Amino acid sequence: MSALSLLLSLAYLGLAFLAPGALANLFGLGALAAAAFLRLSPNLRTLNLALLTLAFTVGLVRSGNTLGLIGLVGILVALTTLPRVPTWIRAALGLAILLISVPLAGFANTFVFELGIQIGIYAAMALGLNVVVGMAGLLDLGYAAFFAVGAYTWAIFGSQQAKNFMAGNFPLPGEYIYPFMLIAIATTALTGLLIGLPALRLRGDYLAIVTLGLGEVVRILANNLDHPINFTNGPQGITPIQRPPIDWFRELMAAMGVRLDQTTDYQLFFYLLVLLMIGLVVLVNVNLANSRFGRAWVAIREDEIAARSMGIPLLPTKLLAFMTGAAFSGVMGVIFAAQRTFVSPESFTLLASITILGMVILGGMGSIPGAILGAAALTILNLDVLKTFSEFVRTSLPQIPSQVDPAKYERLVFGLILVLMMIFRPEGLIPEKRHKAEMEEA
Amino acid sequence: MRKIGLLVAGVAALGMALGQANVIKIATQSPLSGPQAALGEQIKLGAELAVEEAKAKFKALGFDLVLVPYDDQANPDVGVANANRIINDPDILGVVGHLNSGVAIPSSEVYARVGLVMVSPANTNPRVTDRRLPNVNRICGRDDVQGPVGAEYAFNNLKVKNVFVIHDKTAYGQGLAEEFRKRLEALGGKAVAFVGTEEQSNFVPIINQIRGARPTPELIYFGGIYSQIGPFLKQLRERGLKTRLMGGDGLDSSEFLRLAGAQNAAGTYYTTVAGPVSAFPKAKAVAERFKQKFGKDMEGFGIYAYDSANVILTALEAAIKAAGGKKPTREQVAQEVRKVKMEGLTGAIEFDDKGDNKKAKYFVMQVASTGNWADNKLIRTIEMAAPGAR
Amino acid sequence: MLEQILALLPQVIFDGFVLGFVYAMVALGYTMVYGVLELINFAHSEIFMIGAVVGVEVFRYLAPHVGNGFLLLLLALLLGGAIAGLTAILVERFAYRPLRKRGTTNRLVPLITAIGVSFILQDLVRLIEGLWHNEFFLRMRTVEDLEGSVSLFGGAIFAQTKSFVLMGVSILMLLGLTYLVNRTKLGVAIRAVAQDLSTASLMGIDPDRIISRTFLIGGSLGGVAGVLFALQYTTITPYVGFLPGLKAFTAAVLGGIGNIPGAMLGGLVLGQLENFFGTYLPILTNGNFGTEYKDVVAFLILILILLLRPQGLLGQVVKEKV
Amino acid sequence: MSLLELRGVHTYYGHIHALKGVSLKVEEGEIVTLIGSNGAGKSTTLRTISGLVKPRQGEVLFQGRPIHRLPAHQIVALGVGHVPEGRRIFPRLTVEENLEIGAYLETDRKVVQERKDQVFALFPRLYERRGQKGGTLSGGEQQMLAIGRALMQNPRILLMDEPSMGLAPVLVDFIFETIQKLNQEGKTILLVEQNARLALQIAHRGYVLATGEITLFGPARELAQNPEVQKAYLGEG
Repeated sequence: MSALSLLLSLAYLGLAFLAPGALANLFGLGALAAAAFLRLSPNLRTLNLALLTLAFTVGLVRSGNTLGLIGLVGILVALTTLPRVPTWIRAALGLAILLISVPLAGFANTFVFELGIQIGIYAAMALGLNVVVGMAGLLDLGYAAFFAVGAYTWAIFGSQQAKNFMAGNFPLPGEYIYPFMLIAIATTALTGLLIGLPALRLRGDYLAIVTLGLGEVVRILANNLDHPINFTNGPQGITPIQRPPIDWFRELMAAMGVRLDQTTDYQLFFYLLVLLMIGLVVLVNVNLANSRFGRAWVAIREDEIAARSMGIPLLPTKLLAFMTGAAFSGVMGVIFAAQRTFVSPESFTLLASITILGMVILGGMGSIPGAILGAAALTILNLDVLKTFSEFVRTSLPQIPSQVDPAKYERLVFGLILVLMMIFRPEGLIPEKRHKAEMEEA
Repeated sequence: MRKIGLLVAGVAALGMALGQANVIKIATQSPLSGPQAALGEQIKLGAELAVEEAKAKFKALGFDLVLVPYDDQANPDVGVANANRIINDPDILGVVGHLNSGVAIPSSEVYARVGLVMVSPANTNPRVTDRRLPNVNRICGRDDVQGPVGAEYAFNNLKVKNVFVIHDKTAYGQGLAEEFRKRLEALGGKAVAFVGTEEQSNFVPIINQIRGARPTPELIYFGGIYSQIGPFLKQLRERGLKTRLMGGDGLDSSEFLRLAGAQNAAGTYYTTVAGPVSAFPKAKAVAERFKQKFGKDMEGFGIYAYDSANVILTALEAAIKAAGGKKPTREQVAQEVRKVKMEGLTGAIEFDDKGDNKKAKYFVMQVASTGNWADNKLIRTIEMAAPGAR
Repeated sequence: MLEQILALLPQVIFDGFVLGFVYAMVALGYTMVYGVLELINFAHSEIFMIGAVVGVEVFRYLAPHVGNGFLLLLLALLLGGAIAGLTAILVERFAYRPLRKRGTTNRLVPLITAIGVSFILQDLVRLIEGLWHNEFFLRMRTVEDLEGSVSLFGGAIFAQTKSFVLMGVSILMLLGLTYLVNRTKLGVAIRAVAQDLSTASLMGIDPDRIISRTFLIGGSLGGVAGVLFALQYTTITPYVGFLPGLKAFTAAVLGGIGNIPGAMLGGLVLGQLENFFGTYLPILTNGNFGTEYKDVVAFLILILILLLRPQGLLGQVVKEKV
Repeated sequence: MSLLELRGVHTYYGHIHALKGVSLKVEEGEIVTLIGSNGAGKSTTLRTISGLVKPRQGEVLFQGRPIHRLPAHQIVALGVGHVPEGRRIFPRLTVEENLEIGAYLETDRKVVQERKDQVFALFPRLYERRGQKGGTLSGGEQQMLAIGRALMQNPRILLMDEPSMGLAPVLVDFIFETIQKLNQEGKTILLVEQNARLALQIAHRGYVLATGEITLFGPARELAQNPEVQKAYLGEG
């Protein structure tokens, strides 16, 4: 077994050098599965994972085939979940993947950056929703509304848009984006308060429907507040939106010997920014989970009546969870607006809310690594796998009717994920420890 | 272990399609699924026909020409995500698309990062070219002409003063409706209402507003897509309102007949930037090939997509020659596109410094009562230069 | 302004009833399932959609063979109700029952499942219709018998035959359901299961069977509503269920969820509100806020009512189960 | 063959081991009482018999036939009537509907009417209240309704869970008289009671349950004399 697994990894490394591409990367995924699931000694497994990290990086750089990115995500998952891997190895390999492998791959194929950024944005939002749904057990079906509020907060002031309703010199210069991240925390938390104050008084499943409705209301407002006063520019959306100036970043990178061009500079910058944000968000999340509030949330999730009798004030505690989750998504909204330089109401539909919920569910409610994995899996599935598959079908099998085109059926895929997860693995792919115990009990 | 084997085998087929040398790809982006698929598919098929017909020529130059269609689902998020994929396929040297301005505007920013050229057969929103991106071009007209053309026809020829204006709350529909209203009011007419709606099925509230509007509207103008206007018109007529209807190029699909009912649709006026086959004598032969190949009638956007693809192909040819027979860079192709002077099916194509066609055509049409979209009456053709950027 | 409003009012109220009866019938499906399982059956909006699709297909295929429009509609209603009801049973059997058997206490689990089922059904129907007719928009075939129209009260109301049919069928269905729930053994059993599932099983009632029947009844009502909706508004898509479904659920909550007369009342109220604000918002706000805000108003009213009267219009205060 | 027999029944609620090998027998025509303190597993025993919870181990025999794998509604059909703890009246059904739902499995309307008449004869109060919603009844009336509802099934054995709980002394006496009367008319009864003194007075035999195990059993009169029972359950000594 050990020999076989090692052999597979080495073989993939060879393939990645000599014949990089989709096939080689598929082989690599097989090798990764072997390294993860076969019975191996801890040392050998660690060695194997390190080898595979190298191999996937090589494969990505040489071919730009994004299946390699799935491999890297897989290694990250293996690093977080497999037992008996030394902590420093986990940290070192993890950082190597995030800070070296992915950027290298990004230079070969900037779509990797795009995927990385989108994964990051969604992961941070999934972590936010995780506080609301996973920790506090409040089903929020209008989460994308907060994302919208965050995105519009910067979009309006980081573009000409604000001129429509106030005097001043707009767009604000790009560096204002940093204070605006803080402002977005405030505006989204305020929105969370406004939505939560009525909604959170309601019984559990009313909350779901009310948040769903209010999520729609926010989208409708974004779509219609171009009249009588033009706040959002309505369906036309807002563009161009200022990005932060990154001359310092270019110089820094140049000093480190990294040469950036027009297509990669902002991509790398936003990728690193998003990584940083995730780091912060995880930090906040972990601290919250272990704090007084975290325990109160879990208590409410488990038994509202008991929690109340223990003296936990329900509404304020729930509101806090709601606003915390909202704030996460608000910050990411700012980054989203700047990275895309365009926002329009169509990005904030119910489907977006459900997608983020799907990420939390897939990963495991309440689980921090779970939320990140869920975000990575669904984003890659949505942006890459389904589309690649569709392209393949359209170009190679044109006799298949276009009605069956896989990219059209993302809802079907989400639906299946939700239903199958609920029936067969309700605790998610990487269950939260507390949750796991309960599920076993039941 | 079996799982691993399945995984490897199952996805292995994927790899086969990727990675061939000396390939040049032209991408299309348009909605191939969902509400607006009928229009989007015309764009894809029009481009496909042009690419098919040019294959032999490019083979002689040493390149395999391939069309890669993308489905933007009429959604800017999907369009941008696709655009990010497109720019990373180095073989793609040109994009024909999109249908919706709301999708084209953010997606073209992505193409602009790598200088990938986009030639649009259908995006009429002024901002598409007014941003002066060097890679963005269109051969069709603009809403700030199309809307006024409709308004002038309504005011001067139909002698209409009071118009009930509706739009679909999209970048395209609302933009068009606003241009229409502006010109109408400048001419001395009146928009008795200016209503946006995302509603897809129940148009009763709006119909009641029309019924109650004072002064009584003599015309309804709907800036939107056939998928919404069709059912709206059907419900309007069922409720006994005979007010005439006018729309823009979003209505220009035979699907409109099916959804509104041929009888109800008959007599509807619409302006379009992509004229019918009957407007272009040269298009007749192409339309026959189209019908033969795809089993469908070629409609306006099919013709314009055919021309758009040919603009790119012409520029490609020039760029290949300039590069000494090698594969040109995307910038080179984009530069050549701006230099193109050709006679397409739709007439002379030549771009100004913003990427607008120097002389775009606008058509006023009326839906025929025969139940056949191709029979629609071409009332007038207007050729006009794009207005200067604001 | 008042004059403008009054001139249209009879028409707006009439149209509000047409829409309201659709909501009422769909709301019943939500409220019955909620009564029995305390589950928001998100997939019910897709059951409604399936009814509408079946209606379109029946008209498409049988209109050339069945001369009489009313007979045709009857067939469509029967088939639409049956297939929708059957789908509802299947959904319950394969998605919700496994969860119940596992004894999950987490209420999010069935709710999320329901959302998933809803998405699956939407895309399955889309796939089927795509392959079958290559259509995304399905248009109800026009049948002469149902298209007639009359002017009532000196032209104050313009009404179509099919609107009357819609209201007539709805009223019949609502009366039938009221009878079934209040006067039949099945009805008593459904109420018993809704009030106390485990004690009901001590009476010899098989709860699974009753739950299945509940889904069948609610689903059939939803399916019938779907057929009538397609007939009235002529064009549908695989995603057509979402908004009416959401509003029907709102109606059920408005009336007091779990409460059958409440759902009917809630549906009618919501239909009126939506049509009223849809028509009059531009007039009321001097053109500043238009028709597009009609759903916003509907939701805000829902929230307001839930805050002031959490049990809904006709609901009873129920102590939370401990 | 006993009418009802439990053999080594183990029942769990999640991780909680509620019954640890309970064995007991009820013969045709007996009143058997099950006494014990709160949380001893008395209700769980009844719930296990009627199928509301499934034993993890052991078996339940009714007329010699294993029934522990059957769902509750099928066990009812065999003739096991259960008057649940806390009455569990359907609050929004009328008294009459509550009774009719008791006879859910009986399809002959005439038989249903006859049984209803019998119940009304037994509890005239219910007849007076027949159109009222179950939730509006007083505690005693609800208890009558719960018993009447179970009688509507015409069960071979009646499982009664704390019929005296929360009732005024007069009513308690009335309920116990009714139980005796039913027994004299031929009903077999398994009675769970907190009020051990009263229960042992009317029962033929008794079992003492403590933390999920049977600790003592025997004729009711002997149990009532047992010093341990007296100390623990009769408040004497």
